[in-house]
Amino acid sequence: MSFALWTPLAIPAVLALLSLVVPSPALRRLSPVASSVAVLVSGLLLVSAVLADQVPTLAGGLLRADALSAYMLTVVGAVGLVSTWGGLGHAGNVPARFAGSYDALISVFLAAMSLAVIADNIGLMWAAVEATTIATAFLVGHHRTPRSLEAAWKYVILGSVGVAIALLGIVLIYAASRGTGEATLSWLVLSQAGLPLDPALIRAGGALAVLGFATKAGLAPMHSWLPDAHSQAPAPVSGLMSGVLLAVALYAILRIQTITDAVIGPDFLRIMLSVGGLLSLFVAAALLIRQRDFKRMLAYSSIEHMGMMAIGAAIGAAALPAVLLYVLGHGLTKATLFVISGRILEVEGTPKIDDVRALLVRRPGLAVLWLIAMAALIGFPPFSIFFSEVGIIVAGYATGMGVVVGIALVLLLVIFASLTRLTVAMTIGAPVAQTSASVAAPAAVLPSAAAPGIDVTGAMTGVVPAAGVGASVTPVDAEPRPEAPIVPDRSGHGPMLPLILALGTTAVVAFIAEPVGTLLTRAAEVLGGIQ
Amino acid sequence: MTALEAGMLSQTLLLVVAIAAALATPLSWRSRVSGTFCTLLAAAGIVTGAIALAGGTGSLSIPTALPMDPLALSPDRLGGLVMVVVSVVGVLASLFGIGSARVASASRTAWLSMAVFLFGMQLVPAATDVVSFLLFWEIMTLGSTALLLAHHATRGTVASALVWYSAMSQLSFFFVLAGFAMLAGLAGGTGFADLATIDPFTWQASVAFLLLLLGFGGKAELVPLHVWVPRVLPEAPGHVAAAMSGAMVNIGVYGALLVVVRLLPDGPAWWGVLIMALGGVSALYGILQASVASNLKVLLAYSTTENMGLVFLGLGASVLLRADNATAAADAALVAALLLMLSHAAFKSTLFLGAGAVARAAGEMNLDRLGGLGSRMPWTAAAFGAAAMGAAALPVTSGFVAEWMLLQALIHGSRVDGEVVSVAASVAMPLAVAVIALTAGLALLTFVKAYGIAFLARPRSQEAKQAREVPVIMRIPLAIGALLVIGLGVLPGPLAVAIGGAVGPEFTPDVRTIGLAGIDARGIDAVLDPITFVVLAGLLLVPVLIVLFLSARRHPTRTSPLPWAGGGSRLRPRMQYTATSYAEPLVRVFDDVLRPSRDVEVTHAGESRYLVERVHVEQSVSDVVETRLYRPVLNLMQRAGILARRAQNGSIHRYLSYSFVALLVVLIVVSL
Amino acid sequence: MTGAAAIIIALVQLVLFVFLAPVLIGVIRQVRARLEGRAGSGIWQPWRDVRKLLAKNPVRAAGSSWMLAAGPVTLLVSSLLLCALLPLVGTLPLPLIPSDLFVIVSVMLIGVVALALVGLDAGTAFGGMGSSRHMTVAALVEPTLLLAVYALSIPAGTSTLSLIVETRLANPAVIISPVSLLAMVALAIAIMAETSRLPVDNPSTHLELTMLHEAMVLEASGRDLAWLELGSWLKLAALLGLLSNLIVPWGIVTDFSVLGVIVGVGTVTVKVLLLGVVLSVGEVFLAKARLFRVPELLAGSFALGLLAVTASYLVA
Amino acid sequence: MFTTVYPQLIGLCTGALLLTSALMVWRHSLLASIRLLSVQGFALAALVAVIGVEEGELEVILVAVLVLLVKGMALPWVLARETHATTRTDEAPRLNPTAALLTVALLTILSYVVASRLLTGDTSISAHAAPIGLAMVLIGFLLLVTRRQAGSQLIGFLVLDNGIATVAFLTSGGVPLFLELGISLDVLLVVVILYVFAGRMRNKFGNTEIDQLRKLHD
Repeated sequence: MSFALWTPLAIPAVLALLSLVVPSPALRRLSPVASSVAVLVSGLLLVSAVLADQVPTLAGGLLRADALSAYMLTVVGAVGLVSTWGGLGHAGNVPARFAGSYDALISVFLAAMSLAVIADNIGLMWAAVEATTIATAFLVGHHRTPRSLEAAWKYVILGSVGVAIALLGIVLIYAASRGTGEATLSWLVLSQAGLPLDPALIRAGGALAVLGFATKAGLAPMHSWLPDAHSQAPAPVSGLMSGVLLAVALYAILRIQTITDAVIGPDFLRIMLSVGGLLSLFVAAALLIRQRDFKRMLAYSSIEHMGMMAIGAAIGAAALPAVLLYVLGHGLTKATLFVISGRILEVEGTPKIDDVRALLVRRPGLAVLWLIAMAALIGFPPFSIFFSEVGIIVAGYATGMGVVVGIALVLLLVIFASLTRLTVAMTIGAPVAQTSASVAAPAAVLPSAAAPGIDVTGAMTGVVPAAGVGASVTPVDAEPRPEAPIVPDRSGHGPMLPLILALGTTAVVAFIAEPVGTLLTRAAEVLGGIQ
Repeated sequence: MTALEAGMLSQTLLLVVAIAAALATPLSWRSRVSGTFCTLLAAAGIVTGAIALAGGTGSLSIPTALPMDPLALSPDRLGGLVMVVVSVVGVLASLFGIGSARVASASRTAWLSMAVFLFGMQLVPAATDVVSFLLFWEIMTLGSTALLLAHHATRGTVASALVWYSAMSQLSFFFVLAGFAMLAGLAGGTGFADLATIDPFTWQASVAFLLLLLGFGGKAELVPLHVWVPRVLPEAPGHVAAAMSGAMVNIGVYGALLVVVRLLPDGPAWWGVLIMALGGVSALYGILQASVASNLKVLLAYSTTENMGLVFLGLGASVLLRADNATAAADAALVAALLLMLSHAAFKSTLFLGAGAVARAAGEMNLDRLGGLGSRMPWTAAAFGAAAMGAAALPVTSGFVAEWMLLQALIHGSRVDGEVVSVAASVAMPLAVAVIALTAGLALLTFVKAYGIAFLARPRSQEAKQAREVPVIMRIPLAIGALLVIGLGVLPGPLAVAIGGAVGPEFTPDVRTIGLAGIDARGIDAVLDPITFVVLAGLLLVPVLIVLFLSARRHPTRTSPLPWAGGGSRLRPRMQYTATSYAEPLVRVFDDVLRPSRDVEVTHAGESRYLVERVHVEQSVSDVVETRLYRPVLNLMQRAGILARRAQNGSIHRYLSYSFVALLVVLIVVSL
Repeated sequence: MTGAAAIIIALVQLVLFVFLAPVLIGVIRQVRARLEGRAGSGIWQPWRDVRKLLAKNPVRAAGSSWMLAAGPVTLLVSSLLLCALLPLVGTLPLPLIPSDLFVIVSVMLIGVVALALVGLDAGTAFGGMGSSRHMTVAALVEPTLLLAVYALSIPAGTSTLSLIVETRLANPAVIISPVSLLAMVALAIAIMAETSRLPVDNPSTHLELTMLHEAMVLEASGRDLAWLELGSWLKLAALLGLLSNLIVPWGIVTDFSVLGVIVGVGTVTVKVLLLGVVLSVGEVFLAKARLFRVPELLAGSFALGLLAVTASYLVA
Repeated sequence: MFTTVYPQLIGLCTGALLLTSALMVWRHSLLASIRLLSVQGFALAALVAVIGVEEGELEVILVAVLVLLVKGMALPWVLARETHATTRTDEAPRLNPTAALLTVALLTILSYVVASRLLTGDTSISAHAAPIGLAMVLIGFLLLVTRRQAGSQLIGFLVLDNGIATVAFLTSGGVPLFLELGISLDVLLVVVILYVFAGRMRNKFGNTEIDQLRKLHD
C-alpha cells in the first residue's frame, strides 16, 4: 500500500506539468479535478491500510501514513475535489494566458498539502507548508486587480513571516532533540513518551512553532491575512485554502502539541491555544456583526471555526475526535460555500451583501444550496459540525475548562446571530422592483459572464461601479417596468453534484460509526488521545 | 423488536417518506400527499407515545462517529406523555395544513420542514442522553426555522422574524447545551441515568440548573426570552403557528420537567422560588401584552407566554413544596402543571388553527378590521369560541380543570397538618394565587375581546364582510381541537391519573377518578367532577327554556335593520368599538408597565381653535422587555461592530504588529 | 340521605332567590327613593318589569348573532347555579359538587363573559364601551374575590364555602379576627364592583360617561332584557346572601330538618334584605367614582385581600 | 590551534550579523540596506564555515557555500536590480531612527534574557552566541513593521530569515542538508514572488509604497 504515499505527490505534480505544457483546454481544466481525485483515492487507500493495522512508509520513513495522516490526506482530497469540481464553471473564465498556470498551481497546491500531512518529518512538513504559501500566492493574486495584488502581498508577507516563526520553533525543537543522542525531526521519534528532551527548549520551540503555524491556521492575532486572501482569491482557491489549508496548519499544531505535551505536560499549550481560540472567536464575532462582504463573511467564519478547533485542541484527548471530525465537516461545508459564493459573485457582479438581495426568489438554484450549507456551517444537525461543537463543549466541561467553553459559547452566539442576519439579508425577502441601478447592473453583466472563455472576471471585480453607472442609462431603466414579473433563475451556474455530495457527506458522516468512528479514534490515538 | 422500537422506527421511515413526498409531488397534489404523510408521522408519534405511556419498553440506538456515550432513544412514561401531546397537535396541524397550505406555504421547503419539525419534536422526549436530546432539539429548531420561510417573498417582516427566531433559539440551545455539558462534566457521562446521580446541592449543579432553566424557559416563551414570539408567530402560517405554539413550547416544558423530575428531583427550595418567579412574571407580562394586542396572532402568541408562565409557576411550586416536605401538595402542583400544559396544547393549537382559518377567509389578522365572522364562519367560530373559553379557564373546559387543580395545590400547599411549612412557601403561595387570579381575570378580558371583536358584531372591513367558511378538511382539526378542549374539561379524570403515573417514580401523586370521570386528588383533599355541573346546569336550563318557548310562541322576535344605539344616528360599522379601544381602559390602568406611545394629532377647521376637523390618535404598545433589555445590548453590539472594523483597517503594518506583539508576548511568557 | 337533603335545600334556595331577588331590588330602590324624598314605585316593581318584558316582542338588529339570544340565558343559568351552590339557606353540599370557591367564581365568570359578549354583539359603540369597561373591572375584581375568600378559607383549612361558613358558625371568634375583617372588607368591595353597584357603577344612570352595566344591555329588549335583568339581580342577591352568611352565620341549616329549613329561609331572607337596605343607604351617600379611579379602588381591595392572606399565615 | 581562535571567530561573525541588522534599522536608504544585507549574508556564510571547520563536517561547509551563494550574492543582487530599476525613493519609516535604535537595544536585551532561560543546559560557545540570532529575528520583524517600501519589507523578511538560520546553526549545527536546501529554496521562491508582486505593484501604482495597500478592510 506504500505506493499510495507517492501518488498524491507525483500525480498532481505530473498533471501540473502537463497542464503547463500541453495546450489542451480540456486537460488543463480537468487537471485539478484529477489531482484531487488522486489525492482522495490515495487517502482512502491509506485509510483502508491503516484500518487493517498497517502503517505504510516510504523513502526511508520520510513519508509515513498513520491514521491521522491518512485521514487528513482524505480530507485534503475530498475538499479539493469539491472545490475544483465545483469550481469548473469558474475556471472557464480565467484569462487564457494564465489559465495553464492557474490549474498547474492548484495541482501543486494540492501536492504540497498532501506532502505536509504525510511527511514524517517536521522540517519537511514545514517546507511543504511554506510551499503552499508559494503555490497560493499567485492564486490569490490571480485576478490581477489592485485588490487581489494587495491581498496577495499581505498574504505572502504575513504568511511567510508566520511560517518563519514556526521554523524558529522547529529549530529549537531540533536543538532539544540533540538530547536523545541523534538529533531528529521525525514525528514518530519525537512523540514517544519519556524522551530526554530539554524542557525549556521544547517549551519555547513548541510555543513558537504553534504561534507560527497559527498564522497559517488563521488563529487570532495572526489571522490578519485571511479575510483579504479569502475574499480576493478565486472561489475554488478560497475553498481550498479555507477548507484544508487552515486544517493542515492545525494538523501541524496538533502534532507539535503531542511532542510538547509528552515533555512539559498539557497545561502550557492548553492556555496558549485557549487564548488563541477565544481571541479568534472574538475577532470573528466583532467583525461579523457589521460585515458587508459575503466572501469576507465566510473568511471570518473560518477564523471562528479554527478558533473552536483550537479550543478543542486545548481541551485535549477527550475532544480530539470531535476536532478531527470538525476538520472534515468544516472543510466540505466551507468549500461548498466558497464555490457558491464564487457563483453568486459571478452572476451578481458584486461581493457586497447589501447589493445581493432576495436570492431565494431570484436565484433559487444558488440560494437553496447556500442556505443549506449555511445551516450546516452554523452548526445545525444532521451536519457533522453540530456533533463536533457539542463534542468539544461537552469535553470542555468534563476537562474542567468550563470557563473557556462558556466564553466561547457567548461569542458563538454573537457569531451565529450575525451570520444568520447576513444570510437572511442576502437570501430572504422580496426582490426590489427592477428600477434601481444596483439590480440592473448585474443583469447587464450577466450575458457576457455566462459566455465561456471571455475575460470578464477582471472587469467584474474591478469595474462594477462603472457597470452600474453604465447600466443606469440603458433603456431597461429608462422604461419603467415596476411590475415586471421576476423569472426565478433555477440554474446552478456550474456543477451541482459536487456540492450536493459534499453536503450529503457532512450530513451523514457523523452517523457512521464504522469505519469513520474507528478511524477518528485511531487518529486521535496517534495524538495521544483516547488510549 | 418491541412495539416501542417499531414505533420510533416507523417515525423515522415516515420522515423519509414525507421528505420524499414533499420533494417529488407536483404543487397541485403536494399539500394533500405531504400533509397526509405528516399526519401519519404525527399519528405514529401518538401511538409510540401511548405505548411508552402505558409502560412499553425498548431502545433505539443512534450510531455516531464520535467516541461518546451511546446515543439512545427510549421514552419513559413522561416522555411518552409529552410525545403524545406534541403528536396530537402535529396531527391537527398537518390535517389543517392539507387544506390551508397554498402557494408559498405549500412549497417543497415548507412541507419538508414541517415533517422535519414534527419528527424532531416527537423524538426529543425519547432521548435518554444529552447528545441525542440536543440532536433532536436542534432538528426541531431547524425545521421550525425553515417553516418561517413560507411567506418571505411577500412579507418584509419575515426576515427580521427569522433572525430573531434563530438567534433566540440558539440562545436557548446554548443555555441548554452549557447546562447539560456542565452536568455531564459533573457526572462523568452524558446519559441521563448518569446525570441523575448528581448531588443538586453543589454550586455547579445550581449553575447548570440556572442555565437549563433559562434554556428551556426560552423555548417555552418565558419572559425575558419571549421576544421572538410576537415577531415570529404572526409570520407563520396558521398550522405552523399552531404546531409551534401548541406543541414546541411543550418541549421546553418537557426539558424543565426532565430537570426537576428526573435529573435533579430534590433541588434546594430556592430553585422552586426562582421557577415560580420566572413563571409568575411571564404569566402576568404575557397576559398584559396579550390583552392590549390588536393582532390576533400576536395576542395568541403572548397568551402562550402567559400559559407557559402558569405551567412553570406550578412546576416551581412543586419544587418548593417538595423541598419543604409538603409532598402531597408538591405532587398535586406537578400534576396541575402537566394538566395545564396539556390543556394549553389543546386550546392554543385550536386557537391558532382558528386564526389561520380567519386569515384565510378574511385575509386579515388585525382585530380592528375583523368582525361579524360568527355568522359567516359558524364552524370556525364555534371551535374558536370553545378554545377561547379554555384559554380563559372557564368551566367545562380543560383550562378550568387545570387552573383549578393548580389553585387547589397552592392553597393546600402552604400548610401540612395545620402547620406552616416554611416562610418562603407561605409568602410564595398567596402571591402565586394572586398572580393566577389576576392572570385569569386578564385572560378573560383578552379572550372576550378576541372572540367578541372578531366573531361578533358587524364586520369592520370589506374583507371581513366577504369571509366564507373554510373547507371541510380544515374544519375537522378545528372540531377535534375544540372537542379535546371540552372533552378534557368534562372528563379530566383518566388524564390526571395518567399524568400521575407518568411522573413516577420520583413523584407519586395520589390522583384517582371519581364519579364519571372526575378528579379526586386525595393528597390535597380536592374533588372535582365537571360532568355534574353540566348536568346541574342542564337541569336549571330546563325551566328557563320552557318559559322561553312559551314566550317565544306568543311574542316572536322582530328584526330591525339597524341597532337601536340609544336612538342615535345611523351607526356605521366603523363606529363600533375596536380591539384597540376595547383594551384602552386596561392600557390606562397598566400605563406604567406597558408604556404605550400615544400620538394625538388635531387638525383644526380653518382659523378656529375650537372647531376640530379631525383628530388622529395613534397608540402603540411595544414590548418593554425588548426595548429596555434587548435594544440597548443590540445597539451596543452594533456600535462595537463598527468600532471593531478599525482593528482590520487594511494596514499591513498594523497586521504585522499584531504578529510581532504576539511573538514578543510568547517569548516573554516562555522565558518566565 | 344527605344527598337528598342537599338537593332539597338547593331547590329551596333556587325557588327562594328567584322570588327574593326582584324583591331585594325593589327594596333597595324603594329605600333609596324614600331617602331621596321620592315616593318610589313600590317593592314589587321589578317583578312587574320582568313580567312586562316577557310579554314583549324582542327586537334584534340584523347584524347580530345568536349570542344576543343565548347570552342572556347563559347569564341567568350561571346566576341560578350560584343560587344552587352557595351556602345560603343551608351548608349541606351537593354530592360530588362541593361549593368550591374556585368553581363558584368561575361559574360567576361565565355570566360575566356572557354579558360582555352580549354587549359586543350588538355592534354599537355603547355596547362595546360597556363591555370593555365591564371586563376591565371584572379582570381586576377576580383576584380580589379569590384572595378574600382564600383568606377566609385558611382558618377552615378548605376552599369549600359551606365548610367555611360552618367553621365560622362553630367558632364565632374567627369572624371578628383582624384577618377576617380585612378579608370581609375586600370581599364587600369586590362584590359591589362585581354586581355593578356604586361607587363602581351607577345602576340607575344612562349617562355615557359613566355607564357600565346599562351600556351592555342597551340593545337587549323583551325577554332577552328580562333574562339579563333577572340574572343580574339573582347574582346580587346570592352574593349578598353569601356575604351576610359570612358575617352572621347563625340561622343557616347545617343538619336537615323541615323546621331548620324554614328558619334558614327566614333568616337568610331577613339578612339579605337588611344588607340590601344597608347597601341602599350607603349608596345614597356615595357618588360614582370616575371610571379611571375605579382601578385604584380595586387595587386597594386587592391589597387588603393579599394582606389578609399573608397575615393569616404569618400571624396564625 | 583552531579551537583557540574559534570563540573569537564565532564572536566576530555574530557581531557582524548584529551590527549589520542594527545598521539596517538605522539607515533609510534602500540601496545601503541591500549592501548591508549582502554583508550579512557573507557573515552568515562565514559563521557556518567556522562551525563546519570546528566540527569537521563537510556537509556544513557545503551549506556555508550555499548560504554564501544565496544570501550573500543572489538575493542582494536580485534586490539591487529591482531597486536600480526604480526611481530612488528613500524610506520614511514609521519610527524615527532614535526610537528605532532604542527599540533594537531593547529587543536585543530581550533576546538575551529569553535565550539565557532557554539554553540553560548548553554551555558551548555557539550557544552563548545564539541570542544574536534571536535578536536578528526580532529586528527583522521590526523592519517589517516599520518600513513603508515593498523592498524594505523584503529586506526585513530576509533579516528575519537570516536570524533563524543563525539560531539554527548556533544551537544545533544546522538542520540536515536536504532540509537546508528545501528551506533555502522556499525562501528564495518567496523572495522571487514578492519581487514579482513588487513589480506588479509598480505597474499598477507607479511606486512600491505599501501604505497604499489599504483597499481591503472591513
